[in-house]
Amino acid sequence: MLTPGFLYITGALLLLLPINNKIKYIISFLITAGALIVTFYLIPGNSLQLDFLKLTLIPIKVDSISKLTGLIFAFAGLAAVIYSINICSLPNLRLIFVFIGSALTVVFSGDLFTLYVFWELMTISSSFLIIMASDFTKKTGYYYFLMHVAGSLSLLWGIFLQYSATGSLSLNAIEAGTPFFLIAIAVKLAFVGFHTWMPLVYSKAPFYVAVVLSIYTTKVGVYVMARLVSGINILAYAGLISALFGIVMALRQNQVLKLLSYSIIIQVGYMIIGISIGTAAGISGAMFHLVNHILYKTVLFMAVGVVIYTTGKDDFENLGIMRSKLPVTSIATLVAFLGIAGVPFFNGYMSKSLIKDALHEPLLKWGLDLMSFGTSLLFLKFIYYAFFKNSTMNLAKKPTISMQLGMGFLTVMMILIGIHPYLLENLTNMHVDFNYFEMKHILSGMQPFLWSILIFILFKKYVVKKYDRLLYYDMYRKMATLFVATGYQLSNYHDGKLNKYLLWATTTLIILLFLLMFNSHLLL
Amino acid sequence: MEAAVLVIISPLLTAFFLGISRLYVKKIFFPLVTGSAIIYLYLLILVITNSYPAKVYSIGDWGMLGINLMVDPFSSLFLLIIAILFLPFIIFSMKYTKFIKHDYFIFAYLMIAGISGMVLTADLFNLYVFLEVSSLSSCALSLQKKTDRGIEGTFKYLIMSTLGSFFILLATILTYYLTGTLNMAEIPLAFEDIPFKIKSTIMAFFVFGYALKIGLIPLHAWLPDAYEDSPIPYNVLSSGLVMKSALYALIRILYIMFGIDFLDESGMLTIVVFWGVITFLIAHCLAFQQSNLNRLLAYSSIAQIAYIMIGLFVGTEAGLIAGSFHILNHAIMKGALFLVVGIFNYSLTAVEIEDIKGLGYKFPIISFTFVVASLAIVGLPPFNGFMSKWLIVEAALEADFVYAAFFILVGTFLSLTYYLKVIVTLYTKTEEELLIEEPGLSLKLPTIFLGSLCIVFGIVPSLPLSLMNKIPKFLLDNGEYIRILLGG
Amino acid sequence: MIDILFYLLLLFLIITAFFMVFTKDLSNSVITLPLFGAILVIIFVILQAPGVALAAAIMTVGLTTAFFVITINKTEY
Amino acid sequence: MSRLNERFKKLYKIGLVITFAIFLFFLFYDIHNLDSDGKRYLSEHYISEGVQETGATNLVASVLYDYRAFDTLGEATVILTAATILAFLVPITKATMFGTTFKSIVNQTITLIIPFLAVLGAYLLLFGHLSPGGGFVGGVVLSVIPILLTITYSVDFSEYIFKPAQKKLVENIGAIGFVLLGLLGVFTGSNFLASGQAPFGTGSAGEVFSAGLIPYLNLMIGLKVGAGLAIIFNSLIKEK
Amino acid sequence: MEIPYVVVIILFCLGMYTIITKKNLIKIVIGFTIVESSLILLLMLVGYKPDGTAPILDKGYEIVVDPIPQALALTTIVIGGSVTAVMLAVVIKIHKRYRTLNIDEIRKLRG
Repeated sequence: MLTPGFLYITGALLLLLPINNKIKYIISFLITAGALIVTFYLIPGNSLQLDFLKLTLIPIKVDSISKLTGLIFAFAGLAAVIYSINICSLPNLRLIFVFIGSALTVVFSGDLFTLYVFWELMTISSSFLIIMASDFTKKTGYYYFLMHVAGSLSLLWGIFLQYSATGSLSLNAIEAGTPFFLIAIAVKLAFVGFHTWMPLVYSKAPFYVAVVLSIYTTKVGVYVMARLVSGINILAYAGLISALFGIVMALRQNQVLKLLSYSIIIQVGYMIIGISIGTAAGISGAMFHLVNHILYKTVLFMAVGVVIYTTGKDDFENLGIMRSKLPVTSIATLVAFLGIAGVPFFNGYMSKSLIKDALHEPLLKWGLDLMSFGTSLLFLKFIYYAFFKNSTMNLAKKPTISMQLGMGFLTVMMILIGIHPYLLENLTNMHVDFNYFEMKHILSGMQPFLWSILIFILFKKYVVKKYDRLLYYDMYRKMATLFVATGYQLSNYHDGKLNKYLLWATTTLIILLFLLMFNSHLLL
Repeated sequence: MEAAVLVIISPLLTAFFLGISRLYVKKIFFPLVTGSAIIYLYLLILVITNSYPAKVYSIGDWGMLGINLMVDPFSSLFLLIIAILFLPFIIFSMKYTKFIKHDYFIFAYLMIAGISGMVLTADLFNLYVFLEVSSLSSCALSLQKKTDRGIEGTFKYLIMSTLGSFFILLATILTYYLTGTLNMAEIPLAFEDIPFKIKSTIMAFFVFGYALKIGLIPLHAWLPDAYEDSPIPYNVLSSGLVMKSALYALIRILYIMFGIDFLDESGMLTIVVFWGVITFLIAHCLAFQQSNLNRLLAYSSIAQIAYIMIGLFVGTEAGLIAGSFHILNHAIMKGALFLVVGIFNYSLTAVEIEDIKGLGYKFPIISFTFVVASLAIVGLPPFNGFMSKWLIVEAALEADFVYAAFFILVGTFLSLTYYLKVIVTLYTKTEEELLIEEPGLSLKLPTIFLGSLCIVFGIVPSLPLSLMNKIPKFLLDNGEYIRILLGG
Repeated sequence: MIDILFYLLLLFLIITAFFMVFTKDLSNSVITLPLFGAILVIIFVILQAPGVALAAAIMTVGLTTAFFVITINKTEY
Repeated sequence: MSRLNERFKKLYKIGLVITFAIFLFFLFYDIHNLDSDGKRYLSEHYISEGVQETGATNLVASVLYDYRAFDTLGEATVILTAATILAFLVPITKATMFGTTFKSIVNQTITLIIPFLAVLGAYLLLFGHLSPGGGFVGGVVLSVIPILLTITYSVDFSEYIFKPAQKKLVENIGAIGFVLLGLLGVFTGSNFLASGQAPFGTGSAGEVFSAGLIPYLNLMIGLKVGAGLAIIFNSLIKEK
Repeated sequence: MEIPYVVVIILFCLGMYTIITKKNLIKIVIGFTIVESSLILLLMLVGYKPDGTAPILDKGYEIVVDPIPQALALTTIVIGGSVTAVMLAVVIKIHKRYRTLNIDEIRKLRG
């Protein structure tokens, strides 16, 4: 069976051949479009078995959730590759292909081993993408790699606990080692406390890398969470806290890319809440939100990317160029803004109201409203800079056609979903009994948006402001300092004196003799 | 089964002939070295393919009265490592060695002879003799550069390894005193009615002696010193074979002579697993501090050996398979890493991490090999190191060493910190103009060969594992080994 | 008779060994080495090992001492 | 403070060694109480059958060169390794060791002694299977000849008489000869290093031409050890 | 407990003590020689039988000492001699480079 993930990895191998630009375009287009088509025709219920050592692996297993996620991944992959094909170098394109391929394989994997292997492959390829991208990203890439490997090792440990407790690697229900799975997922989806990599990477890395990473990294975490640890109610509050934290942090940023990355944390909060409810409606709401979020967040990243590409900086001031010089970009940005703010008849609205409808606890409902309010407030700031503030910037470079093409694709899709919200349901047979255009829902969807406009107009000078003191505290760096200091002390003991070394050896001998002579199982 | 003895004899003969050729006929040097390496490879493959069922070769046709050689899957694993590493080593060294070539190759062949002797012999004293051959010639190889640091490191190595040898000899003599025989099959039979305390003390001597040569912390201090200024191709063999051959001897002695039951009863398994955990944690901490590439790789070797020890000493079938697999993988991965460092050293005399800045763009393929091998040694999928670590952790969990399994993962994280440091430096652009002597194909080819094995064994691990699946049969139950040795 | 001699030799062996280790002057301890070896050789003969005694006589007493002397000669000026 | 530290370190080391000694003492005490003499079936076999099986009256030689000849090969290799290391370490420049010149009586005596040494060495080599001695001892005695020459005359003279290259050649030939003699067993349909079991005939015990390959192996080892030790000694002398 | 074994223990531990405490390189090598001698003595004692004769059987003897330890001892002597020679050569080399025999001053390698 042909799987989209392996198609992408084959593409990466094909790109290893010595080829010229034209063939590069053809190969990339064929692979990405092919993967989309293959994903589209996957039939839920199919699976493939493989014997590997003593394990039975299921490298591909399709059901409706994974098909939905796979479709949006493949679609966004097509757009992202088209967007970045002119800008990025050939080695980076290979890495992007491996990254997308492994993300797709994670989505379709049917057992924990395959999941882990490709989860780790995602980490490796994305880290090298960051490290190789430019000279400013070396330390960031180092940080990102370590953090994600720590997360995936936690996943591995969870898998081991699960495997030794149940003896099977199937993806169904997690019985042992839930905390470790949660840590792994938390790192991937940038939960508060594990989020430190995210603003760092998305602001330092070149914009096309940020686009590709923002599509897959956190979303794979959400998908795996839906798969493995759905329905833990307490996590809904955690998601809420994470999102509120994201709002506060995002409002205090001076860089557009950092704002966008904190806003990912907010949006992921929605999905966490949806998944933690555990009902079918909640989970499908979360998955739909995943789809919508990929669409508008990618468009926003792409738009900012165009701005960065044309002006060379990513301050808020530079966004003003959009209105005057970049028509396509500004339309796409507007659509994406309305989507992310949850305005009815745009795509964010459908999934937000789905999640809200599935909630039963008043506190969470209230929190959800607060999150929507915060999000739209956040992006009003964005829009203010882009469209209402005068700017005198000039285009340094024209954006390439392929960039606009990739952005356009996603915008069209967004508008389609917004107008006809049942499109996603029909596509994957995930039916939710929900009328999107009921007055009650439209009103409750509009409320936070209108409030936020009001608040924005009233308190504009507090919101639109350059902050000098940025909150930044990183406990992982403290831990790293501890590790380095320990190593330094230890290496100081190795001062080259042979006498000392011999003394160590003799002491070891005596200890060994004591341990063995007095039969000391119990000591250790 | 004449090939078994020829595996030991042919490198010896090559070394002796090289000694003559050095003085009289210098022209035959090149054909002699390469020709005999190829013949040797053929012999090794012959022995490895015939290794199952296990075979016994009696030297001098004396049966149990004399010395026997035995080929079983565990020893053929080591022959496999020799087969994989030796020809790349020879090809690499031909170009790399700028100093006196003859001596270098004489010692290399002597060392290989000593190691294959250690691996094949089934006699305790013979093991000691071949251990001396291999460690003395290994010292000689690490001395080759004759620099201050090289000599100092060799002296430390010599002192420590001789101290270890004395303890091994003491234990060997005591074993003879107690049992009246040196044959590895008869000793366990005679050992049965020896009191517990005597046995455990003798075992402590064996463990101490070999642990000195393996380099478990805190017996490790000589090891980075010996690596720092020695010829780099030698480091490939040293970390891949010399350390491992001591490990082999330890496993042979503990599992065959003392038996798994005694190991369990005396708490040896618990001790070694705990020791291994301590070792790799400290070694990772120390490796992070190093600025010299050779030292960094040496500390990493210590840590990897600790993983192997944990795998081999959890005392289950899965653990033995996992440990053996990691022995093979570590030899390949560390070989590839050292060869890459060797190329950098050859081209621009780089030894410090700072010196290799920006080389990732100048040597794309070689640097990629480095990346692959280092990710493999860290234990990330889809490379071979991941497979063996997975198996080790699984085995440790199965045998209820949960803390060991957990700390292996912690260690994986710690090892990433310093390997990534090197990789990032490798891919950092620099403005400096580098003086580059272009490495030829004979340097690149062995490196790429080992690097590609990392990927192949990661994707198709069943290839080597089909050999290793038979190992536990001969180690876990020493009855099988004894029966074959006595019956042959 | 031979027993008493044997034990006396063992005593001397230990004394020479201790002298060899604890004397301050390096030359003294190196020159004690052949004495130590010679006592060892006699002990070997008493223990009925003539072959080993011969080898030890030449190796330990002769050559190793010579090596040590050469080393001191090379290093102490 | 540092003095106190030193004192403590020393005490600690002494404590370690004494603890180790106590361990060893208990170990030997236990072993001694065990009475394990009944188990030496291997040596009893050697003693009762060794002479017939190998044809050598010197049982040590029969163990070294027949039953456990492989050990001997390994250990000859160790000498060769050591000699090669020493030869490798020596600089090209020449240096003499002793500043003092001896009186002529010493020189005269040396020239008188050397033939005796040669005869003694040859005897020990060739009669190794009949009497104490053998390859090692004979070789060491032979190596004393160049060493004496070095000591009394000079390195130059000694190396004029026995050229380093020749010594190296002799050493390697000895080693190769040992292996080839071992392979003789393989060619005659037996195993490697077979002499007692090989169809050479062991001869009647007690005669010079008896004991199969043992005398020849003795000779090879003797050449090897002699040349090797001479190389080691001269290299050490030449070391600057 | 026989006294010779005590002698072996004393010699072995004396050698160990020399190796781990003495600062002079040559003293350390002497320590190795002492340990080696003690091991050879141990081998001889292991092989010895009361009232036995040397294992040279040109006449019929009743009790003969064990020949195996003697063969092992020969091997050990030669190996020990070789190792000592190599060590001393390296000591000379070290002295040439570092101009000292004090072990505490020979430490360019550290960390």
